[in-house]
Amino acid sequence: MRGMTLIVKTTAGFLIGFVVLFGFYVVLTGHISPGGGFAGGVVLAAGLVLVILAFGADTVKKRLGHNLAVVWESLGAIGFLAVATLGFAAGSFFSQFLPLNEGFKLFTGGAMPLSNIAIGIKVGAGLFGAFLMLAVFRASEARVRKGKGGQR
Amino acid sequence: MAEVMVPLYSILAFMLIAAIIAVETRDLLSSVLCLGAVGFGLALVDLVLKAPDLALTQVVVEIFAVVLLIRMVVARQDMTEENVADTPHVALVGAMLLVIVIACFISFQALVPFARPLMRMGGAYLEHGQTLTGASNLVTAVLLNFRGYDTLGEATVILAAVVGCYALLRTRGLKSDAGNDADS
Amino acid sequence: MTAHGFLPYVLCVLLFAVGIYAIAVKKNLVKIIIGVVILETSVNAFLVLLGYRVPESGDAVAPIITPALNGQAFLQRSVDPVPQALILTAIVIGLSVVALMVVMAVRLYEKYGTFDLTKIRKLRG
Amino acid sequence: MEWPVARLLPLLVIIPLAGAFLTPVAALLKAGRFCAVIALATTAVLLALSAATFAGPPVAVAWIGGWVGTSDPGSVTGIAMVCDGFTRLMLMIVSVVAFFATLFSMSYMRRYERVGLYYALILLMIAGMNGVILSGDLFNIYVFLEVAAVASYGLVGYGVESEELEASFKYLVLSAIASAFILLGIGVVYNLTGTLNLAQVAGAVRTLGENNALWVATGLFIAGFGLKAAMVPFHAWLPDAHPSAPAPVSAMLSGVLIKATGVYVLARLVFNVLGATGASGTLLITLGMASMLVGVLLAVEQWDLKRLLAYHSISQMGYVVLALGIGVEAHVKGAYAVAALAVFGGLFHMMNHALFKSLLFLCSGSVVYGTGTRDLHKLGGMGVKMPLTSMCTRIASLSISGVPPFNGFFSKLIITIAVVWAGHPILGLLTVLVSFVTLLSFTKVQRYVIHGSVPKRLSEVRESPVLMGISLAALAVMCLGAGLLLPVYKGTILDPARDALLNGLGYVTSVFGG
Repeated sequence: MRGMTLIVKTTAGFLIGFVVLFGFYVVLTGHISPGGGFAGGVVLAAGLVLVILAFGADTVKKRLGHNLAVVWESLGAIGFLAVATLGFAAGSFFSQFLPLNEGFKLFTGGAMPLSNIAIGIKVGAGLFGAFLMLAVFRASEARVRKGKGGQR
Repeated sequence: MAEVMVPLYSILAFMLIAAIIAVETRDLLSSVLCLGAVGFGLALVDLVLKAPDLALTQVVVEIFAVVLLIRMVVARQDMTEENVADTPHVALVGAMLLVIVIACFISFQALVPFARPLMRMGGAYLEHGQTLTGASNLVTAVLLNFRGYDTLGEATVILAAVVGCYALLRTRGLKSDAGNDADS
Repeated sequence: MTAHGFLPYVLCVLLFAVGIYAIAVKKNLVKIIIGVVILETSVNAFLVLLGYRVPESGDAVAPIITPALNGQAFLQRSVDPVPQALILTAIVIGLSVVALMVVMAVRLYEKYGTFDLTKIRKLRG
Repeated sequence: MEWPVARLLPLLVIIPLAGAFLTPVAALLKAGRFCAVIALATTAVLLALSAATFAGPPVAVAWIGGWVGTSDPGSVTGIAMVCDGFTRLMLMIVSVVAFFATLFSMSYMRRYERVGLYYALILLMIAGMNGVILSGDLFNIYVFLEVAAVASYGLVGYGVESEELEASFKYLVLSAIASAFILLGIGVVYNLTGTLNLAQVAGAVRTLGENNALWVATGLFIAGFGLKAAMVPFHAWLPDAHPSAPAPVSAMLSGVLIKATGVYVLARLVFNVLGATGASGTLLITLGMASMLVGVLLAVEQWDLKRLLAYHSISQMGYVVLALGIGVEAHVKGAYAVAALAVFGGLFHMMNHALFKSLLFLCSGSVVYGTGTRDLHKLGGMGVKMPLTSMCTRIASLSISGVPPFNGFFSKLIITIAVVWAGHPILGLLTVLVSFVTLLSFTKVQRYVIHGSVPKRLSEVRESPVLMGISLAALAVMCLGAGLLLPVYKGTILDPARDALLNGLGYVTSVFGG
């Protein structure tokens, strides 16, 4: 799939910044307002999916490579597990090891913002990677179908 | 009580109708779009029932799922479904479902009534949540602190699904020449 | 007890039944995926109903403490946060399952060129 | 000095998770061998850890996040990890089968593309099962159930041929229905008791008494976990899914997954959480008997080796559920000696089934590895060509058919005695009959695989590599040992498991103490 028209590409390029910004906002403020790592991660993934839809899967894969998505996904998972395991070292699994800082500010909630960031990265990279793989697979399938019986 | 019941019943009825249309329409694309309507109905229910976190997540997840399904349906040859199950099979399934629904109708009267939850576990989280965790969004406090272990499991489910997707999207399962195991 | 106490629950069970019906009767991969999504939606709706409450005085509020509303007043009006946390988990699990199903359906389409189960199923049942 | 077992419990989940998170990265660095080593090391550590849990107090509880709950559900309660006798038995079963299946995979999986993903999924499945077994929280059980299930969907379709994808899709759909049932049941229980902690639920159920909605919850759980355990009206997916997976995965699925995510949770909920009732006992007996009969009758006509084994899994799990159902019934009636014997027989048979069924699936994998086919018509004479595999197949076949010196005989004997003692002589006769038909069916396997003349196209077949041989031999020895050494290990492994189940709603005091 080669992507859509110039109008779509321009609009998508304009929108993607806002979508990603909103994703980060949702991830970072998860502990004081609605949202959190999951919602924010899915927003991030949706923004990247917009890029795939507008510019075509092959282009995106060439520029980014889906291996990058797996690495980020695993890093996010390891990060979250690390936050949990640091708690394990500090007392019991998942116990808090950072000061709580009463109040409604960004830096409250102990290790919760850290967990949120790790989850956001993980979910965003994971869903983006899965969608990219699917889109690339679809593209290669279409090529095979067009060149009937073409050996791969 | 009444002011929440009217929108709640109408949204639930809307979801039900949208679901039936999604199941019964023969055109697959319309069917997927109706499914999106069901999901957005759930987001509205979340808003009415004071669950903004859920509404936000539900909307973005629904968008993602519908985009995924549209991508899957569009540009593949058969857009409409042709075959349906035979009548006795449908009748059997219908009868079983009727039994389930009637059983639930009778026994759900023994549930703790709607809008009067016990809130034993939840009440304790509400009362001590902010002092114990420092988060003012108590859903996040439950999700990442009191029940953070569940969230670890959930993150693991996504990882498992993504790894599963990668595994299933390999072009070949077995190596073409089984004798050669140079780069495994 | 009035009918309002359990009718919303029964509506969710009806939605559940529609999902099961789609899975059991329809012979198309896309319809089966749709059935599974409806099933998940209905269970999530059931869970979110469990957490809502109408307080003795005033309106219900979301379980987010704000400087304007905290302490006892908040405690008496907030809805239950636990089912909401459960549904957040369940939604994401549902999304992963749907993604996996879509991948399988796409693979099956590539093998057979159709979503129609009667043409796909070599296996019985 | 008291061994701090409670501190160790989270490690049983953390370690496989860490391994699973690392393997995709290792796979990207083109280090497939390294993935296998990570997986093997992880399972070895898990084996050691689950052995270490036996050194602790009878019931060890770890509260995650340090939110220690009390028997009052209105206190701030975190998620608990509970390790009692039943948990230890299951942990041991899972760890043993997982270790040998992984060892077997190191040779077997070499011919597959991109094995790094395979090991990641295997580790995720193990983490999911350990999570389910250790969990003391209803929703947490659901989450880890999904971890194990989602990982197994990818594994069943790992060969990405059309047949495997179909089986995987069918398995996924039915499993998703099961999960929906379970989640609905969890919702009902949360509504009725206001808590999710199993022990607190048990305490609340005690005060709740008769309640229609609780019946619906029990029904939903039996349907959901019955689907996961492939009990008979819900068995349609198993004979497709289990044979389609690569052999070590089939061994894991049949050997431990249907037990850890199906029968274990069902037994835990029925006995310890929702309370044993006469109706749930009758339901379990009916399900168990139907699975036993239908499974074995369908197995007789199979000519696909792995499919035949899969149908026998349904039948053998029928024995376990039947025994547990008899246990529930006798427990409600107050016949505690009968209940103890029946539950003991059920748990013993569950352990034995894990050993011999994983051995059988690994043997079939070894046969497929050597010959490339699993059609009984096309096989023959493996007794000459693959002596070790044939020997192990023989031992496992005799075990599953209940022939005396092997473990299957003792557990089936105990179950039959318990069934007759509980006043069901006809059911007792049926268990013996089903065992006889199983023997017939496995005589067919021996006749067509081990004996007979070697077909011409299989004349080049050689014995499988040494790593596969080691895991086969070790499991075969354990099959023999589990039967003969029963009096030696009974007191440490099986008796505490039985007592934990029969404790009933006393679960709440054993978790919170006092």
